[in-house]
Formats: sequence, C-alpha cells, structure tokens
Amino acid sequence: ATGRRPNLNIAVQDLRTILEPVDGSSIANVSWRVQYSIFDQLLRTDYNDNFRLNFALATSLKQIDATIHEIRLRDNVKFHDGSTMTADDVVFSLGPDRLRGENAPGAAVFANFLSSLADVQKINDRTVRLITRTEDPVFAQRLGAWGTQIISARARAGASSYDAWATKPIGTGPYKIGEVRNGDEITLVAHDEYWGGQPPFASIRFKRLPEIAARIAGLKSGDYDIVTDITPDHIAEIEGVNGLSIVGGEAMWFRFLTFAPLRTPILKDVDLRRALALAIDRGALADGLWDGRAKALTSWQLPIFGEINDPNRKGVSYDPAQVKELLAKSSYRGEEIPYPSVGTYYPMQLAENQALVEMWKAAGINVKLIMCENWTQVGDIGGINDTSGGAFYADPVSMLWQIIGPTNDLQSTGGWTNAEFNARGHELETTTDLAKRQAAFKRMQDIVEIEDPCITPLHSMPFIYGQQADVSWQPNPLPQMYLGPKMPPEPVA
Amino acid sequence: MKTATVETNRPSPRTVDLPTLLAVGWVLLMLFTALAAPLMAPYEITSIDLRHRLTPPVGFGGTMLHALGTDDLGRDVASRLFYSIRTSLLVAFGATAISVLVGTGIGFIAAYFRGLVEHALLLMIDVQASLPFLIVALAMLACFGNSLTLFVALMGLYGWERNARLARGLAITASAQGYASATRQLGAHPLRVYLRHILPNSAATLLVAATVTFPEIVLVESGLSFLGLGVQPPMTSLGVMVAAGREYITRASWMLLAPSLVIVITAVAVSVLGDWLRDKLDPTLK
Amino acid sequence: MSAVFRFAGPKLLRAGLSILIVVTFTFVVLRASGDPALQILGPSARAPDLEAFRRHWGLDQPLYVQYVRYVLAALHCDFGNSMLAGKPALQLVFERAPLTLALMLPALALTMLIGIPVGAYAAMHRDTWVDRSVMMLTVFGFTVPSFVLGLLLILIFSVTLGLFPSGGADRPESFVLPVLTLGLGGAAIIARFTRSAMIEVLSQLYIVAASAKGVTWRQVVRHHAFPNAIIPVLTLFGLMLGGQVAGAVLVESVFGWPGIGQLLVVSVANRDLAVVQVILLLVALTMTSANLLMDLLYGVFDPRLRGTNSGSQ
Amino acid sequence: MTLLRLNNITRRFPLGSPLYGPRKYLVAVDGVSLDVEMGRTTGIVGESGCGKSTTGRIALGLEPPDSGGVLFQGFPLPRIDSKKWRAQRRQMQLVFQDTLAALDRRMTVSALIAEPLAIHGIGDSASREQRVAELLHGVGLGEDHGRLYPHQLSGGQRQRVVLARALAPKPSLLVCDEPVSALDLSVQAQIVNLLMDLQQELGIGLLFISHDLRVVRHVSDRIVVMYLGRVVEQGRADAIIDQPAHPYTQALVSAMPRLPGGFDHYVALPGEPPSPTDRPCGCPFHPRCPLARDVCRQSLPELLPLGPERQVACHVVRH
Amino acid sequence: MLHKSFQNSAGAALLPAHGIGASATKPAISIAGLRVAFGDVPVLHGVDLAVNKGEALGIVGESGCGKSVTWRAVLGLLPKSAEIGGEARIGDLDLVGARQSVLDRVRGGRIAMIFQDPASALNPVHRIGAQITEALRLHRGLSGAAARAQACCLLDQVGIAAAASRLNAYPHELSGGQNQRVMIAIALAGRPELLIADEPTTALDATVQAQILLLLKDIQRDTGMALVMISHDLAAVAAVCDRACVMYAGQIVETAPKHTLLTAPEHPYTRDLIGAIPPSHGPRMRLTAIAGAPPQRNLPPGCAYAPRCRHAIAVCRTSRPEPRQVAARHSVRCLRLDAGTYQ
Ligand SMILES: Nc1ncnc2c1ncn2[C@@H]1O[C@H](COP(=O)(O)OP(=O)(O)OP(=O)(O)O)[C@@H](O)[C@H]1O
Ligand SMILES: Nc1ncnc2c1ncn2[C@@H]1O[C@H](COP(=O)(O)OP(=O)(O)OP(=O)(O)O)[C@@H](O)[C@H]1O
Ligand SMILES: [Mg+2]
Ligand SMILES: [Mg+2]
Repeated sequence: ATGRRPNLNIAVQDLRTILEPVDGSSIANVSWRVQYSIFDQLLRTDYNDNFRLNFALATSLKQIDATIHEIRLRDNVKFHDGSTMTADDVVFSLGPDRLRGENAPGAAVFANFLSSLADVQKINDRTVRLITRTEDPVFAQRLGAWGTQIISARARAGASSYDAWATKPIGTGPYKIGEVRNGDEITLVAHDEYWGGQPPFASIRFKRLPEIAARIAGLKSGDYDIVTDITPDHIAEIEGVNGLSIVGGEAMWFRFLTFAPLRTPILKDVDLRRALALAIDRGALADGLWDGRAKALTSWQLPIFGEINDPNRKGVSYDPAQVKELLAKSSYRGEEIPYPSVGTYYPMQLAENQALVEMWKAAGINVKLIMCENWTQVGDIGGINDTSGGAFYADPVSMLWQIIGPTNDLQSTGGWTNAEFNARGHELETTTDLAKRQAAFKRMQDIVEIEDPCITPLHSMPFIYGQQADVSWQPNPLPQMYLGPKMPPEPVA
Repeated sequence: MKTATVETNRPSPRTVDLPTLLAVGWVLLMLFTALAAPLMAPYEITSIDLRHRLTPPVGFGGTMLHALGTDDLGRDVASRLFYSIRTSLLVAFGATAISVLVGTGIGFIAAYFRGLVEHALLLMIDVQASLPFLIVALAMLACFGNSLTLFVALMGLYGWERNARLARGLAITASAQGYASATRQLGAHPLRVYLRHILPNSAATLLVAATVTFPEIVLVESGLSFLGLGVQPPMTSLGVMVAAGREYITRASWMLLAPSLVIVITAVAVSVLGDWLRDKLDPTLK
Repeated sequence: MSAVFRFAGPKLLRAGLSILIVVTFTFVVLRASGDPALQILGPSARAPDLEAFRRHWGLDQPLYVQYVRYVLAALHCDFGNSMLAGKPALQLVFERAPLTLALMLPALALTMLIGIPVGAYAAMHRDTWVDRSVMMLTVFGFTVPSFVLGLLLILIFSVTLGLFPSGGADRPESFVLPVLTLGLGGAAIIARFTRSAMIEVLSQLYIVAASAKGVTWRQVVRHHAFPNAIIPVLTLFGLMLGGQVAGAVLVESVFGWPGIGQLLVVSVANRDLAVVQVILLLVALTMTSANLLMDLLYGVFDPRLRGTNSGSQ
Repeated sequence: MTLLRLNNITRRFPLGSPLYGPRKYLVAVDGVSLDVEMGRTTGIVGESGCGKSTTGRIALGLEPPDSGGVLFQGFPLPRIDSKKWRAQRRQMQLVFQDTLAALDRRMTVSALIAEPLAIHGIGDSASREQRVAELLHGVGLGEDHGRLYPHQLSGGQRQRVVLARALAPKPSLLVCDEPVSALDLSVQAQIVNLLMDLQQELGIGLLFISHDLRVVRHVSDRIVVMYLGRVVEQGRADAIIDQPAHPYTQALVSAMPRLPGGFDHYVALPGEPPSPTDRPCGCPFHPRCPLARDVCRQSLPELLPLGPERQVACHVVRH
Repeated sequence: MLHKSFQNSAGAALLPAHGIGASATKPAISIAGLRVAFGDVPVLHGVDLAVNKGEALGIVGESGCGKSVTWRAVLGLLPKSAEIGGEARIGDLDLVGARQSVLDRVRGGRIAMIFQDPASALNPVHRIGAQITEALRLHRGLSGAAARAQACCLLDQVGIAAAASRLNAYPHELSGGQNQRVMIAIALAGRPELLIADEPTTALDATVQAQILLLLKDIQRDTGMALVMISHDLAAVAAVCDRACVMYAGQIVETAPKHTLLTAPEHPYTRDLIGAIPPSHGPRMRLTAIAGAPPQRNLPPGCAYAPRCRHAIAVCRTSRPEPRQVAARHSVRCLRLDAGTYQ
C-alpha cells in the first residue's frame, strides 16, 4: 500500500537531530517542525480552526475537582514499534524521569508548558488522573500545546542511554523515524498502524539547505516538494513559476523587542522606553519589509483569546508627536543605546535591525546596532534585544506571561523585573475566575506598556513555504508542520 | 632591417599596452571613488525607504532616482557601492599588503634559518593552516574587541601562511641557485640576499599570490562582519553587499551584480598590474 | 627505516605539537567567547535549564579543569560527545568526513586537471590574446565567490536544464555541480601559478638545449618544462589540500552537502567543542600527511632536493 | 708570507635523501693541504670532478670542511654567515665557474659589479660608478655592457663580469675557478695580465683553478695537481709542467694541445676516469697507471718531498 | 626587413668555401648573409659560411663576436626578440624561417649542438640516462633496453666511468666536465650530419679534453659527419679541424686551412690573436693582448677592427672591407689586402 503514496521532500533551513520532543534543546522552531509528525499529545490543538482543542490520545477529559483531571485513553493506539499504548506509557511520559523531575531531560519543556502539573496517577489501563499544583485555567490547553507527547515506556527502558534514545524515540504519531543523517537529513516513514488513519505520504525527507537561494532553486528544479523559511521578497519569484505556489502567512508567532533597564542605565528612564516603543512604525515593517505578509502587532490582545480579550484596548502605536513629548520629558540626551543582535537568527532580522535603528534615528534616538556572534555576547551587552514568541494556546498565559515571565531570560538575567507584574502573572496563571483574570491581564499590560515598559511587540512573523502546487498541505500559523492524515474534529467539550 | 647606426644602447622598454592602461585607469577610478565617496553618493547610505525596496536599476525598469537600483531596505545601491569601495579598498589593499609582507617575511626567515627557528615558524604555519580562520577571528574578537585598524591587521593574518609557505619554498629553491650563494659569498648580509636578489626573483609567484589573496580578503571580510568584526552596519563594504545580495540572486540580481563586478574588475586590474610589474622585474623578457 | 624516521620524525613531532596548540587554542577560544548552553538552548531558555545543561556537560567547572579533563579523555581516545547531537563527536565526524573527502578529492583532481594544462597553455602563448583572455577568465574563476558560482551552476544546470540535482549527496550526478564549484576556483588559482612558474622555466637554457636536441615544442613543454614548473605548483597544491575543508563550507551549504565543512561552522556557532576539536584534529592530520606527501613528491619531481644538503649551502 | 693554508681538509657529500634509499657518501676532497702565499699564485689542475672547485669553496670558507682546518692570515675562518665572516668576504673572493647561474638575471651588469662595493660600504655612489667603469674597462668590457643584463652577454663577457665583480672590493685572496675558460685568447691575455698586475700591485694571493695547463703554468708560481680528491703532486709551476713526475701529471701534460702538431705528444691513459663514489683502494690512480705495481693497489701513497719545493704522492716515482 | 640576397644557388658560388672542389663535396650547410639583431641592436652583420660534408671547421674569435649566436640562429634557437635574416641551407632546405616541425627534424638529427654551459643546458630534473635516450628515441627510434644500452655505449664513448650506473645520475650529481661529456653524448646520439660543438671542452681537464677532441675527430672521420668546433684554443682547433674561420664583431674576417691560418695569417686580428697565445715554455712574461675593446653594439663606419688595428689606414675607418680570396680556400676581409698596401 505504501508504494502508491508519494514521498515528500522538504528542504528546511536547519535541522536538529535530537528528536525527543521534551528534550531541552527541542524548544526550537526547527525541532517542533519535524517532531510534530512523529508524536501525538493527549489533546490536539487545531491551529487552523481557531485553536480549537480536539481529543487525540485522550478521548475524554473530566475535571474531578479544582486540581484533578481524569482522562481516558484512546484504545488500540500503536506505537511505532508495534506495541500498544497503555496508561503506563502516559504515566512514564509525564513522569519525573522524563518530564517533571528537576534533572529530567524534559525539565525545560515542563517549566515552559506544563508547569502546573504535580502528579500523574494510573487509575486503570485506560484511565489516568492528572493532578495540578493549583487551579489552572488553561490546563486543557496546555495538554494540547507541547510536552504531553506520549512515548513508549518500554522502548525507553530498552534504550542503551538517554542520548541514544533522544535521537530515535518511539512515539505514536503518523510517521516513525527512518534514516537520520546528523544535521543533514531526517527521513520519516509512514506509520501504517496509525490510529488516525493512513498517513498521506509514504515517507517525508527533511533536508537541511541553509541557503535560501538554493532552497528556491531546488524547489524550481523539482528536487523538493516543500521548502520552508521563504522570505516575502521571494514570494513573487516563486509564484511566477508554473506549478509552484506559496502557502502560509497567517501567523500566531510574533517578534518583540525587549529592553533591559537594569543592565543598561540609560534605559532606566521610563519615558525613553516608551518613546522607543512609540517611535517604531510597525506598519512600515509589516507592509514594507514583509510585503504585507506580516501583521503589525501593537498590543497583547489576540482575538483567539476569546473572553479575556479586550478589543477596546489601544496598545502602542507609531506616534512621532508623543515620542517628541516623551523625549523632552525624559532625561535622555542623545546617549548611545546599544542594540546587540546576531543578525541571522530570525528571518529578515538584520534588515529589520537596520530599519529600526533608522526609525529611532528619525525620532532623535541614537541606537547603535552591534553585531554579535553569539547569545552570550548579546546578553553581555544588554540594551535592546530581539526576541520572539507565539501563542501555543489561546490564552495570554502563553503569550505575555510565557515570554517575559520570571523564569525567562529578560528577568532571569536581571535585565528587568517587576514584582507586581510577576504577582499578577501568577494570578493569571492560577485562577479560573474570569473577572480576576481580566483584571490581572489588564494590569500586566499597563505595566509593560506604560508604567515600566520592558517589551514591545513588533509584528507577526509568518511562516512562508514554497511548494509544488500539487502538494496538498495546509500550514499552521505556528512553526509546527503537520503532515499526517486529515482527522475528523473531536472537539473537547 | 634597420641600419646599424641606430643609437639605442638600452633595450627599448616595453611600451605600456592597452590592458595595463585600462587597469591603471580602473584602479585610479577606484581610488578616486574611495576618496570622493561622500561627494559622489546621491543618498546617505543608511537612508531607508521601505516603500521602494528592490527597485531595479535604470534600464531594467528603474528610474534615474536610483541609477543602480535599491536594496532590500530601499537604500540606494549606487551610494552604498561608493562607500563600499572606500571601505573595501582600505581593508583589502591594506590586508593584502600585510598578508603578503608578513607571509613573505616569515617564509624567508624560515628558509634562512635552519633548525629550531625554522621549526618554530613552520609550527606556526602549520597551526595557522589547520585553524579555520573563523576561530582566529573569534579569538581576536574576544581578546581585542573590534576596531577597524585591528580588523585590517586581523585580515592581514588571512592567507599569510600560504604566502609564507610559498615564499619559503621559493627562497629555498632560489638560495640553492648560484646567484644567491654568489651574493652571499660577496659578504652580503642575508637581508640583502633575500630582499635584493631572492625577492625579485620570487616576485612573479608572490605577485600572483597577492592577486589571489586580494579578492579572497574582500569576501572573507563580509563573513566576519556577521561575527561583529570589522565592517558593520550601518557601514558597508563590497563583501557585505555581495553577502546581502546572494539571497536576492534571482529576485534582485543588481544587488549582487554591482559589487561583484567591482570586485571582479578590480581583481582583474590588480592582476594585470601584477603581471605588468612582474614583466618589469624580469629583464629576460625585454 | 631509521633513516626514514629521522626524516619524518621532526615533521611528526611538529605535527603533534601543532595539533596540541590547535586543540588548546581552540579550546580556550571557544570556551571563552561564548556559552554553549545559551547557543544550544536558545536565548529564551530559562536560567535553571541553562544551569542544568552546564552541569550536565561540565561547563560549570573552571576552564583549566575542563581542559585537563578534555585532554585526559582525548588521550584515551575519548573525544567527547556532541552537545548538539548527543552522539560521540568522533562518530558524528566520521559519518560526514567521507562525504567531504568524496567532494574534495575529485575537486582537487579537477583543479589540477584543468589548472595545470590551462596555465601551461597560457604560458606557451604568453602575451597573445589567448593568454590574456585565459588569464582574465582565471581571475573571474577565483574572484567569483563559490556560493555565487554554485548558485549560478544550479540555476543553469538544475533549474533551467534539469541535468543535475540541485543539492544532496545521494546520487552520482549529485557530485557534478559541487565538484565543479569547488574545483573551478582552485583550478583558476593553479592555472595562474602554473603559468608564472612555466614562464620562468621556459626561459632556461635547458629548454633551448632540449629544442636543439630536436624535441618538439610540445614535448619540450611537457617533458622538460613541466616537471620543473610543477615544483612551485606542488607547494600550492599542498596548501590547498589543507585549506579545502574550510573552502568547502560555502559549497556545502549551497548544495546541502552534508560534509564536515558545514558541521564545523554549525559546531563553532553552537560552541559544540567536541565536534570542532575532532574536525580540527582531522584537518591537522590531513595537513600533516599532505605535507609529508608533498615532501615525497618534491623529491620525486626535483632530484636536487633529495639530498639533505639541498637548498642549504 | 702565507695568506691561506689548507690543512688536511676533507669533504664528503651525502648522496640522496634517506627517504629514497640508503645513504651513500661521495668523497669530493680527501686530505688536501695547500698554501697560497701573499702576492703569489697557486694553481690547481686535475681531472674534472676531482674536487678542485670544492677545495676552492672550502678555502674561501663558503663550505665547512668535514675535517681539517683552514687558516687565513694565520687565523681560522670565522663561523659561516657570522658577522665577522661576512666582513671577511671583502678580502676573499671567488670567481665562479658557472657564470650564468652566478649572476642574478634581474640585475644589470653595472649593478652586479657595484654590489660588493655597496655591501661593504666602499665609497659613495659616484666613486662606485667610477670604479665600476674602471673595472669594466679593466676586464675589457665597455660601459655599454654595464647596462645589459647577464642573459644578453656572451659566455666570455659574463665571465669577465664575474671577475670584475670579484675584483671590485680589492680582495687579498682571490679564488679563480676557471676564470678564463670561456675567453678568447686576446681577452684571456688581457685578463691574465690584469690578474698579474693586480697581484703585483696589491699583493693578492691567487688560487687559480683551470684546465688550461698553458695558462696555469703562465699564471702560477706553484701548481697543485689533484686526482680524485687527493693531491698527487705539487711544486713550482714550470717544474711541474716541464718535468712532470707523477704519472698522472705526465699524462696531463702530454694531453696539452700544442702548436703546431696538436696532440702529437698525447699518451692516452688506459682505462676510465674513476667514479668518486667508488674509489679504488690503494693509490687512487693505480687502475689507469702505466707504472702501477702491487704496492699501489694496496696502500695509499703519501705526499712526500721529491727534490726541492716538490712533493709527489707515488710509490713508484720516488724510487 | 631583410632581403635575402643570395637566394639562388648561383649566389653560393660566391662563397669562399667553394673556391675548390665545390663540385666534389657538397656543403653540409651553407650560410649566406646571416644577420641577427636583438631589438635594434645588430649582432651578426652578414655571416657567409659553408661547411662541407665530412669537414671539420674551427671557429675562433673574440668572445661576444657572435659565434654562438650564428649557430643558434641557424637552428632557430634564439629568443623571439631576435630578428634573423639571410639563409642557412642544408640541401634544399632553408633553415632560416623554416617551420617548427621542419626544424624539429633537423635539430639533433641532422644538426646537433653542444652548448657552452653544460650545467645549465641539462635539465635538472631528468636523469642523464633519460636525456640521452630521449635523443636516441627521437632520431634513431630506439627505446627501452636497446636505448639504454646505446646510451651506455655513448657514455663510454665520451669517457664517463661506470656508465651504466651513471645513467641514473642527475646532472647536479656530476661535475661540470662530466656534464659536458653527457652533452656530447646526447649530441652524438642522433648521429648528426653536422655537429656544432660550442666550446665543447672548456670545462674539461687536459686528458679528457684530448680524449674528447680526438674522439670527436675520430667520429667525424669515421661517420663523415661535418664538425664545427667553436673554441678559443687555437691549438685545439688546429688539432681537430681542417679549416678554420676567424670571426670578429659579427662577421667572418678570415677563412683558411688550419696550417695557412696558423703559419701565414693575413688578417691583422688573426695575427694578434695568435700572438696572444701563452707560451708553453720559458719564463713567465706579460702576454700580448690586443689593445682596446671590440666595438660595442654598433659597428664603426669602416672596418670593424680598424680602431684596434696597428696597420689601419685612413680608408679602413671609412669603408667596409669585403671578403677577398687571397689563395685557394683562403679569404680575408681586409682593405689593406685589397689595396695591396699591407704586407
Ligand atoms: N653539492 C654536492 N652534492 C653532491 N656532490 C657534489 C656536490 N658538489 C660537488 N659534488 C661532487 O664532488 C665532486 C667534486 O666536485 P667539484 O665541483 O669540486 O669538481 P671539480 O674538480 O671542480 O670539477 P670540474 O673541473 O668539472 O669543475 C664531483 O664528483 C661532484 O659530483
Ligand atoms: N638574447 C640576447 N639579447 C641581446 N643580445 C644578445 C642576446 N644573446 C646574445 N647577445 C649578444 O650577441 C653577441 C654575440 O653573442 P654570442 O653568444 O654569439 O658570442 P660568442 O661569440 O659565442 O662569445 P663567447 O665566445 O664568449 O661565447 C654578444 O655581444 C651578446 O651580447
Ligand atoms: Mg669545478
Ligand atoms: Mg659563445
């Protein structure tokens, strides 16, 4: 049967060969992209359908009390090695050895995505209880975000070492790991016993091809079916070729700038920081540099957040007049503000860096771009930094709180901190009361936008793919590429 | 046949031919551009125009507004090119000179001294040859930070080991030849033997080495600006322009073409001049 | 045998020393100039995770402790694991080294096969338009950056003509374009050096004498001038052998060629020390063997260098 | 007064690289002793390849002997390439045998001749120019030749350039390695006269290496005859040529072409010239010697006096 | 440019060499009006010369007068900067301006040349055996063991000991004299009709010189090869050659059978030359050198030797002498002979 299905060739700009999804080094776009097709989580977020939660490895989710959830597992889910998934696998996958322990390989993923999970208990072969430390308003969403990938406990026990395991883990996803050539090529092979139906491709080959021009050439010559990380400037070129098309653009991933006033004394001045944020013409970046593919982001509000969203909140926008006012008010007298950047980490990063510097210059702020070779240098300099983040699930916890929470680098490296912000953030994360949450969220936004700015949004960062027109594939607004079979929606309540 | 009364005692010097003239002309033009860049550039090199990105040059659908088109930030390619010539000329000529001089010097010293000194120098050469330049650059950056003078010096390290080995090989061959030992037996200081005799006799090869080193440095330099060394935004150089243009090779080829052409033509000019110089140095060709 | 050792001994000693210096230097530079934890876990990693990573890889120890540990382990042939791939660095490099080699060797062969005849041809026709245009072409050859050349070749031969794959290393046809890209630049350089060496040689009396013997011009060039001209070219060739790994980086990245050139760059960027060290070790070994080979070849081509008192007087 | 004394010097050359097979040695000079007096000429004649040039180079300190000593003006030579050694070059000069190789082909004749003056800082540029003109004239070249490059000269012209160069710093010891072999008779006469004049004027000691017995006889006070790296006979010049004692010297003299008659006196030596890598034991000349006896095949004859001012190394002749 | 004035064979009759027996012996080579200039500087001013088959001709003359250039020009071995005019015929073939492929067959095969400077004339990177066998292969079609054996023979012939093992030697391993003998062996390898020996024994000691010269003579006699020997040693020329030419400043000034030349030279330069021979007997004394220097670069308007000539008269400084037959096979280029005022 595998013979008739096509093989898919994907050229990517970078690859990582550690494929264990909860490994610390897996917190990266390039890892998510590949791992997404190898594993299933307990729940599945349908990013293309308003982040709707669907059942995946779990087929029911019952809240027993404030901190206890009970799930029933799907029957007859086969791991890549042919064994059947049981509650033991879930207990192990979410257990201290893999995920929750302080020294577990999954500690970083756990802290980022599942920090509220306190215990996992097997009720019977098909039923598991998940116990949270506190109330968690977004617990279900978390289960469908990242980190609840279930692996085969037996296979893990059989692996000679964690390192050996991490390069070839066994999951339940639509594809299993085939040949892996370190840092160069990963081939996934259809897992025909997949519970969700027959995977549409016999195999998927991810090939590392760091040069964008080479990726495009490869796409044109038909060597690849899909190429990733296309920048807006190449869209017209690809669309101009018969049989090629561009997909992607809708994005729930965003670019931000952070300020480190505690590391860079000039930035202590709140007015200066506000001026910095207001001097940015986000529309010009999104429309000019990104050719309209990116959307300017002015606030922390996203429609997918639903009830907690406040459509009336203005956020920050380009306002030269106010910048002038603020600067006059401030103690800033044209000192040089360092803006370290590695220049090549994000698409269009260097261009954007330079555009921003020019915008600030026009506003009378003297920002100096400093090219760095590595993050240590960037961290050492402080000043203004580039960062990015996305909505893994439809809640501000995943955005504002995840991006500059106390464990994130801005705070942990002492660039900025704010006690009230942290307290409110904690509240946002641990209370289910909508009104309280709305209040907390509002306060947090006031702090980072007006009272003690430390971060300012720029725009969405679209993931643009070029592909052969006959490939039927729909990208996510997030970096994950889902290449498995279409599954009917099984919405969670 | 001309009559025997022609009173030329000296062989007539080769007249400077057309390619050489063109080469001289080009190099002068580059020097002029380097000096007059601020006067020639119609725009500031940093002035960004995000609404007029990637406009093609005049003649390819563009306007005289940006004769050579604009780049990915809507900056004027011509203006950037002029400034780039200025930086690259400084960096590449300076560094090529250093690289060839240092290399030749060390090569000659290694050839002259036998024993420990030679081994020590060869060790240096081996180390440099097995170390990717990237790591050397990182070391420089970590130790000394970034300044243009230092950067030129660092770039001077590029390729010195190749020049050193070439020079050593040439010197060893040359000193095995009669004229070197003849001069030596006159009581000449080794410096004289090496500088006045072996150097001119090895010049042909060393000049070729220099012409090869020159474009290499232009290109390597661009790689280093991403490490935070040397030429950094908003400054620009030919290498930086080429590197930026490579993503746009099909989309906006002028971004790559303009600086590439300057590099190539300059390299051609330099090598034509090198050939001319070599011929000048070789009386047997007269 | 002992004589051979006397000849090779100092060279081997030097090679050993240079490896030690390279390893130490690289160790210090990579460790001092960037934090692998940050590089690998990314800028948004949490402090405790960074801590854990550092602890796991021993990065929390003082530098000298790390160094001594590294050297001791290396002496026992344990070159450490790649932090990025979680595999032994040695294995990682050895998976890829053959591919780089498979690219380098034909490219070097191409370099010689094109460079030497072209250079010799230009020398024989020196100062004619043939010579001038060939030399002009060679300048293009080594001035056009390899990524541009590679992309152009891809655009022509893969995209337009569809003759060769645009990347990858899995089919025999895959070799054509990268080898061409890597080889042509080198060939241009070799051609220039060959020309200049050849011109030097062609003015020697023994060339006249060979003609006087009735040897045809072609044979004079091939048999009498060539072996003399090849000696300086060999020096360059030896240097190229060593420099190829670094030179392969761009070509590898354009063609998605999974060689050690790219691995090196990625590993340096990520401060994946173990991998960098193994690659440098390999490069140093290649250099040493290339040097020894060159010494042998010099002797083969130049009998005057076979005696110990050659060169010196 | 003795200007230069070679004491039992030996020079071996290793053959081949250890990489290319086992080591062999070639003994180029084997226990040679000779003197050069101030203002006098010592000639060396002998088979080609018998070590004349090597002896000359060792005498000048351009090459260290493997054993034995060289005394110049009573003192051992300074270490090669040391400062003192370089300064001493002014007094000790060599006229090269291979003139094409010895001249840097990128320099004009004037520059080449002026070079030793510049090296030793003799005179200013004007006086150097004058001296160059003088020297060019002295060796029978015109000023026009000064502007040419070595490859534009004929063999004889080059030889004279080399000579002029050696004479430039007014050395006190001159080793002439075949200085006239490529010169026509008239120029040869001119050069020989020049050398002899200079010798009288400045008291130069000459070590004159040549194949031309006629010239050697004419130029030298003493002649040293070498065979296969060893001195086989030495004595006053006219005596050696007019009454050669050693069978090899006899053969040499007989082979001298004469006018008229050419090779009428020539007595061909039997056998082949020996190879220096494969020296016969006993007297090196015995395989070709018409007088050879058993003792010649077994023991090496020493150089012993035979009459006044004359030494011969031969078992037979001395009896 | 150069106009070839002696194109027809009638012109050859003017050549002094053809005074007698021109019908009996055909010339191995006849050179007429050979002119060479480097850039603007003329070096040969019209050399007329014929070498008969089986004849041994000696050429002596001022160093730098063009002896070597003459033969290099004939063989097409001068650098491109040389302008060559006149003609040099072997049989019906004019070598001046001949095509490369024609020259290749002539060089080494019909005309071989031994160079003055053996150390630079041998290729340093080839074993001498290979250099000899190359010539054997080119001109005698020998290869492999046969060529080696023949090369051995040749080395033997020129007096190199242990020939077989020496075949494996490199030029730098041999002394100058040994190299010169290798050169001779290479030249002999092609069994040429004409061997040009440009100072073949300058680097050789007397015994070997005698051996080589006699060997050349023998070979010349046995094979009927013509031999041109350029030498400074009149005695050596006398010993080997039948006839001798004296060159001065790019022209041949006197040609005569060797006895005539040595005993009754007519040209003042020849006389002075002979006068400069160092005596082989008697006490040391000053040698008689010729005063002055040869003309440099450009000739004086009259006789080239006039400025140095002890017998020069006014006319010598104004008009050029033409060769004049003074006896059978003896021609001289001197105005005073024409005028009859000298003698
Ligand atoms: N650098 C060297 N390496 C090896 N052998 C050498 C070297 N120099 C000289 N020889 C050998 O030493 C011997 C003596 O050489 P030398 O040049 O002194 O001879 P010569 O008497 O000057 O001969 P000629 O008269 O031909 O110049 C020769 O057999 C020569 O091959
Ligand atoms: N390549 C050249 N360029 C310019 N002039 C040259 C060149 N070759 C030779 N000459 C000149 O031609 C003249 C004749 O040189 P040639 O070598 O024939 O002299 P020769 O008679 O062989 O002298 P010798 O006896 O010294 O060898 C010389 O004056 C020389 O300067
Ligand atoms: Mg000698
Ligand atoms: Mg000559």
